[in-house]
Amino acid sequence: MSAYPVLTTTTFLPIIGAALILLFGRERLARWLALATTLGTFAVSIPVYVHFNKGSNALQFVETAAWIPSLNISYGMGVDGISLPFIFLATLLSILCVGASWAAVQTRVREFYAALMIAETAMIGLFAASNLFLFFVFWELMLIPVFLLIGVWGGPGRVYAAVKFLIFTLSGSVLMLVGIIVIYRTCGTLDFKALAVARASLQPAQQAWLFAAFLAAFAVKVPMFPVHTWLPNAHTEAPTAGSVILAGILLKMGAYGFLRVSLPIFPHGVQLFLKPMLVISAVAIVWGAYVTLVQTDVKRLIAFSSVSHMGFVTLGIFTLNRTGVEGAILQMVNHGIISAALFLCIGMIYERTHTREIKDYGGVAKTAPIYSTLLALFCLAAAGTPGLNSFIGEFLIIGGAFKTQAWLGAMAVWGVALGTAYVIWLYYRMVMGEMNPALVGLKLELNAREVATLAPLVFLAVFLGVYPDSVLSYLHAPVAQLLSAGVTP
Amino acid sequence: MTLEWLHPGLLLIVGAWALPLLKGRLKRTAMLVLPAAALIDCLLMTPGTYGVTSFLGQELVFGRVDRLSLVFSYVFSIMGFLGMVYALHVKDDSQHVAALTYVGGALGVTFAGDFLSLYVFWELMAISSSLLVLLRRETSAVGAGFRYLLVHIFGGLLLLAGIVLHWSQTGSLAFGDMAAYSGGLAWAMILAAFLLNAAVPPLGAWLPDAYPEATVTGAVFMTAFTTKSAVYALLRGFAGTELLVWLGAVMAVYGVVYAVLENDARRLLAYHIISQVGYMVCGVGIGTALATNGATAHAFAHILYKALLFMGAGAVLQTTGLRKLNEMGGLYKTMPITLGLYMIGAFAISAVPLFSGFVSKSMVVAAAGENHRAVIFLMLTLASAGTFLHTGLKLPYYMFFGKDSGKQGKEPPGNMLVAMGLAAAACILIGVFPGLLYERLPNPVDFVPYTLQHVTSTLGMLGFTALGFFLLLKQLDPVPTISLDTDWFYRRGATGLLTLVRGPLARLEYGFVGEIYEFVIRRPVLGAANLFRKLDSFVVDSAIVGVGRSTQNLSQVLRSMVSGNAQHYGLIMAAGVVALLAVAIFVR
Amino acid sequence: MSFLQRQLEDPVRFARIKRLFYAGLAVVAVAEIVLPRLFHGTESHFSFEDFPAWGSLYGLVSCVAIIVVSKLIGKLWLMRREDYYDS
Amino acid sequence: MSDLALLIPELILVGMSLALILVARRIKKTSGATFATVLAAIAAALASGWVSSWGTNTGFAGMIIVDGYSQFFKVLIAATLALAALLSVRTLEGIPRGEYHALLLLAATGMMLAVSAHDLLPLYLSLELMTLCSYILVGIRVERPTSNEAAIKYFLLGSFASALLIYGISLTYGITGTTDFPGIASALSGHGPGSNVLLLVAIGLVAAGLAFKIAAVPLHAWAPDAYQGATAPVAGFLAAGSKAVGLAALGRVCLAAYGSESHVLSVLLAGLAGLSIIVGSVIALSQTDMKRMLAYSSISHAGYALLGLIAGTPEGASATMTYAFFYVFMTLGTFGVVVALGERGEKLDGYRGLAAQRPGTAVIMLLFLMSLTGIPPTAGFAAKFYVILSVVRSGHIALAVLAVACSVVSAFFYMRVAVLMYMNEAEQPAPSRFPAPVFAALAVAALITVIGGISPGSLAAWAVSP
Repeated sequence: MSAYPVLTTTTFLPIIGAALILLFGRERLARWLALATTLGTFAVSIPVYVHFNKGSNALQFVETAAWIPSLNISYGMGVDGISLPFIFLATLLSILCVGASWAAVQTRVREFYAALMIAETAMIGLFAASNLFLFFVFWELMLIPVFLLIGVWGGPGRVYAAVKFLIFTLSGSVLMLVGIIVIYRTCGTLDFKALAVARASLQPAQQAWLFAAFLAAFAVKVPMFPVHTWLPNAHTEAPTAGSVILAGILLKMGAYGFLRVSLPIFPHGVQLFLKPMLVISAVAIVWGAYVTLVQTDVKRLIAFSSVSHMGFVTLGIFTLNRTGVEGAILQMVNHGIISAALFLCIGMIYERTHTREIKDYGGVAKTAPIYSTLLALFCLAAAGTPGLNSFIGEFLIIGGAFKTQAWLGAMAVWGVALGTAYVIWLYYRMVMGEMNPALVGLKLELNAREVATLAPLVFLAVFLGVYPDSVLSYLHAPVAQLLSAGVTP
Repeated sequence: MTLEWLHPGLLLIVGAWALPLLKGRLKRTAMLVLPAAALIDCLLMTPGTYGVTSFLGQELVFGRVDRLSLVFSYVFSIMGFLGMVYALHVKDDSQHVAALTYVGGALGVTFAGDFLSLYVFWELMAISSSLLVLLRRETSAVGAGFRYLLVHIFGGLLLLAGIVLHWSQTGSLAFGDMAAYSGGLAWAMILAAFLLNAAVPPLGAWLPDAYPEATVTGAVFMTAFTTKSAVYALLRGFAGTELLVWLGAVMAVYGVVYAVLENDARRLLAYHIISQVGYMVCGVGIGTALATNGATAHAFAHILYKALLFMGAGAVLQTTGLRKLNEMGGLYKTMPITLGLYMIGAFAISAVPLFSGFVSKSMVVAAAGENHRAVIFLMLTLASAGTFLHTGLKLPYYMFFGKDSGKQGKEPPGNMLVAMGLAAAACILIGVFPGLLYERLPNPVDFVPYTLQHVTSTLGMLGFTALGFFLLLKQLDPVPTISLDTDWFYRRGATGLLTLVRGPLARLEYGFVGEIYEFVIRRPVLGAANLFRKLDSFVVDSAIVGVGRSTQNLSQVLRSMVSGNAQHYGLIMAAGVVALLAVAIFVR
Repeated sequence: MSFLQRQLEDPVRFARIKRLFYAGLAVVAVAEIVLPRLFHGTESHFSFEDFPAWGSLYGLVSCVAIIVVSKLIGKLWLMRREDYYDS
Repeated sequence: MSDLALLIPELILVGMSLALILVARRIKKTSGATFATVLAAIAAALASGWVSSWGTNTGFAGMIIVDGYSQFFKVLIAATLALAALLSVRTLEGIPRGEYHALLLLAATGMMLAVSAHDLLPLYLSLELMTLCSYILVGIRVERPTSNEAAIKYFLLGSFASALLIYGISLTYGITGTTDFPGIASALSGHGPGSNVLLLVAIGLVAAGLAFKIAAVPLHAWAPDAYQGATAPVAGFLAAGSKAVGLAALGRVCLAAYGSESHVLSVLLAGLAGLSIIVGSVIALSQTDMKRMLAYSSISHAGYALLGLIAGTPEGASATMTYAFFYVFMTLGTFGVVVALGERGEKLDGYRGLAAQRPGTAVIMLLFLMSLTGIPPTAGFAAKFYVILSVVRSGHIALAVLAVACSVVSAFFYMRVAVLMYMNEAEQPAPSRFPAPVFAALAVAALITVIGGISPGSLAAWAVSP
């Protein structure tokens, strides 16, 4: 264990950076400050990975301090194998966001990076929180920065998208607030560890209601099928960095919530809602894939693909068997990497062409071989090509689904098929074939900064593809504990 | 990977990606050394299980070396070598990388002892081979390559689904004889995936669609690996499946029938791949020792002579730029060597005695006879007659003889001729010394191809097929040249059968896969997709957004009710107070 | 390679080639009927294989059949295709 | 000691107001009066602390009580007064400064008396003092017809409400023979709850009278017009102070006097709260005038604050106290921004593009808006957490869900301001730099809003219910 409160440091370093940027951030300085902050955050988080004990299924690096004594609510931090990958992802993607926005964001740079930093704090804190109150605080803290990121620096329809995002997410989370309060009222604590025991005092019926309340929050964030419609707007209109954060981390918050809150605390509720959850996950997979297929806007296409991919994740989670859940978590990481990478790629070419319509592209490969190669790699990864990271995740999820019910697996495979189709088709229309006359003369090839921005994701996509155990090994202990102690009522 | 065993596929794949770093002579050397090394690697192997790694709690076997995988690995690496020789002059690195990766994938499939590694290499083959089509970089080629890729990804997913289902049912990923699970969903899906790659109709239409569009050199590779690795997989998992007997037989005839109508040289040969693979599938289906031997042997021989034939057609295409039969003719003057080598291939495929086809095909036919499948026997024999008719007679006749098209072809580059020469030599070698091949077959062989009856009846059949061809040709054309007889048709004002044959029918065949793709995949999928998109935006979204809208409208209404004059306010208050009191009294 | 050319273009020689071809066919057919029976080399699986010159006949028949049938199929297809394109 | 000692804070305020009235004519510069008022407020706050440090005392024959409860609210009122005074510097052109501040001070005096009233009559009197002053304050901009109209409406409805209150008081007196809280409680403890219809009527009327002060639906009608007509500081003063006092009085009456009828009371309060939350937040959606929107928002906040009292338990009361405390600062802060922007701040459109012109102001405004919406980490979230917790404790989960649902609605109109500030282009020239006092007020409000969010517990020890 490291000497200093590593999680707290990691979590709040960005907000300090934000303060510095706001105080004396000239435009150039703001960028460098942001870069320094994100890199620093990543650096201080390193001890977590070094000293982490994979064997243990308990929260590690635990820090607690009295917060609201009158309610015996305490400030608590801690990570386990499930949250660790996402802290890594959050810290990494934040760096890439800074890199991606370097040239793209030219207006009100200070506020932009400040918002980005605050968002980073929220992301890290959410995954590091060891009690429900703190979890909720970070959950909501995420709201405003992202709202601003979308609404201020976004595309043409940004205001509608931002407000829609805000209202959708808030409507979910307020119900979660009531849920939290009810839990607190009944169990007298909000600490995850204590709740694992204290949940005994929750009646089955009560658990069902609580599950529904938290479902409202998580389902919107994931997003699950009927409440996913904020996502395409938000992802499409957001600036690249915003899309990356949304797709890379924010969507994972919901799924993480299921793992951290719903499964361990409301086993009865889970059992009650199991069927519907599986069904809407399967529906989300196929529905999302179909809708994706006919999108004409590149960003919108990738945004919709997230609906389908997150459908896989929730499907995996609610198979409630080791294969499925581990696959789901792995797939969360994979999707974080791939969708972030795809949004970065699209953002980079958008800066040159200023169009998001697929029909305005074509034959990009002729002038931008490096770009085309990288994009091909990420597209193949998104399509679940063996040897790249998504494959194992989808493989495990489908396996878990088949274990539960064959038709779920079939739906999932159908989703993969469609997924492959739209990704390849997208690539085919954008990159292959005849050069679109509109693109002639544009300098489409990536510059060094952009390649450097994508490089880590390329590495991860390949590395996790050939060596998924690097993530899975973290999951075995906590998932086993989750499934043994958690789900069984 | 264990040290005492080097995976030849890995060797090729890694080597392939190193290739672009090399330059000039060194690169050309590497291009030849890599497959040669792979071949030697395979030859040095001793049966056993190598390259075992544990993954996801499952055991992955990258090297299952036994007689069956060995014989396929031999021919695959030989073919890789020939292909590289043939492609030596090509400057486009990415083609070589794709080709070598493709060969490596095929070897990977051959040695895969479990489904997961099988799937990995399977997909690798699909992607790299589609590159061989795409890299011709013409619009038609890109389209065909894209369709090819989609079809194979679909097949791959079918396989994946089958594998995962099989895994979740049996808890094992080991790839062996699937007979035990016969009839199960997983079994069906895996079988379907294999059949798709083996180009079994109706799943086979991708083959004649894509191969003619591939690069000259790429096509040579493609003829060898995709279908034959599928045959290998079928032999491994589905030997003795009755369904395959009939599918194979139908397939053999189907290819022949289509070939009649074909006008594009390489597509005609592509149809004959289907026909030939039909023999192998049929052999797999019969499943007796002789039959599986036959299938294996035929795969071995077929890879070589079909490559030779494609090399010939490719040479013509390369030097003259012609692909339509009715445009060619008279090339024997300028390309005699090509003609000669091509004819060797043609004789081989037509199973002329002393050529490789004779010693392999006859095993399958004999196996059909051995367990008394008269209809199959007849169908296969008929198909072999048809094969000779087209590959041995029609194609060379129109390509090299017939009316001189005036096109001045010239012999292809040396490396191409060398490759063809080697392939031709192999065909004859196997034909003359069948033992060389037989002793490497999976099962012990006591089959003797050269019996009097067999030889004579084969010769008779071939001869009279030729007779029939020339007779019908005569009957068709007063002047023995193809283009003239079209003139003759026009002059006769007949409905221009041939123009129809060459117009709509050609279109039909080019379009065939396109049609399937259009009506079976694209239209329904996109239709559903559009429907869902509409639902998504007009129903799901507006349902949720509607709540917000209605709240705002309510707000507007309430706001308009706030009149602003004091008496109304007072009234509201009074009413409110009364209500309060009423509640207070009521609830007690 | 002017030899082959000469063979094919000089009508006299071409006629000779044809005569040789027919002669060859006759020889083959006869051989097929005679030789196996002469040397007891018959190992046929089916009765119909024992029919005299079975291979030759079947070759001829199947060749004709294939061409005719295929063209027929072609025709049928054409009809359908034309309707298809009109509609 | 003398009973007067208990009233030192009030006496300070009264004294200062008298002094201001005496020298009113001499005051030319605003800063003097402002300074004096702030000084008096601080002094009063300190004094109240000093007085309550003697422990709980009653005086004037038990009509006045000094306890932690009253002291809590007195400090709050002092803060309200000080902030309102600081904010007023902008809006005093053509207004007699001395009288203005004197009136503020007197209103504050009334508030302070009200919170430490331990008898219905002094409660009534002190509320009247507060209300009378606020009538004038609302109408003080004589040149403006809207201001006068607002004042008249406020006056008419206000006197209506006072009538209700006094009627309720008299009924209570008729039933119990006393107006003093402990007396009433002991008298009521005799007969079983709900047995006496007249008593229920009395309670209903008293509740209605007090609900008027906090502008709870259906006695809210005055608030929007009054706020719109009044100057921003006055509106803020009313929104904060009047609400705080009304809640304090309600809390004390419910717990100390009518405790035995807690069942009926909780139903009444639940009704008031639910209606206020819904009506307030829904109508606020379609407002275009900033102050009017804030008026409706204050109505819904009154509803949220009432949630605490429904339980009728000390925890509930302290939840309400916490809510009132944080609410005062966030609402005054919001009004402060309105003041800071001057004319531009009155209309919603005035906020277009503010972030580009005045990033700092925009950030502070965003903070207050977040707090009003109840998004962590701001005081508003903590406040909401406390009251909803107490609602859940009292078992009205449906009400809790309704409350949070409406907070989503409120998010819509609060965040619309954020949208205007951040996501629209500016149409008007950048506002001039605002004076130091306003800045100070904003700083204080913002600071407390943040601290309240980060460590909400800090207040809990202090928010002791009667």
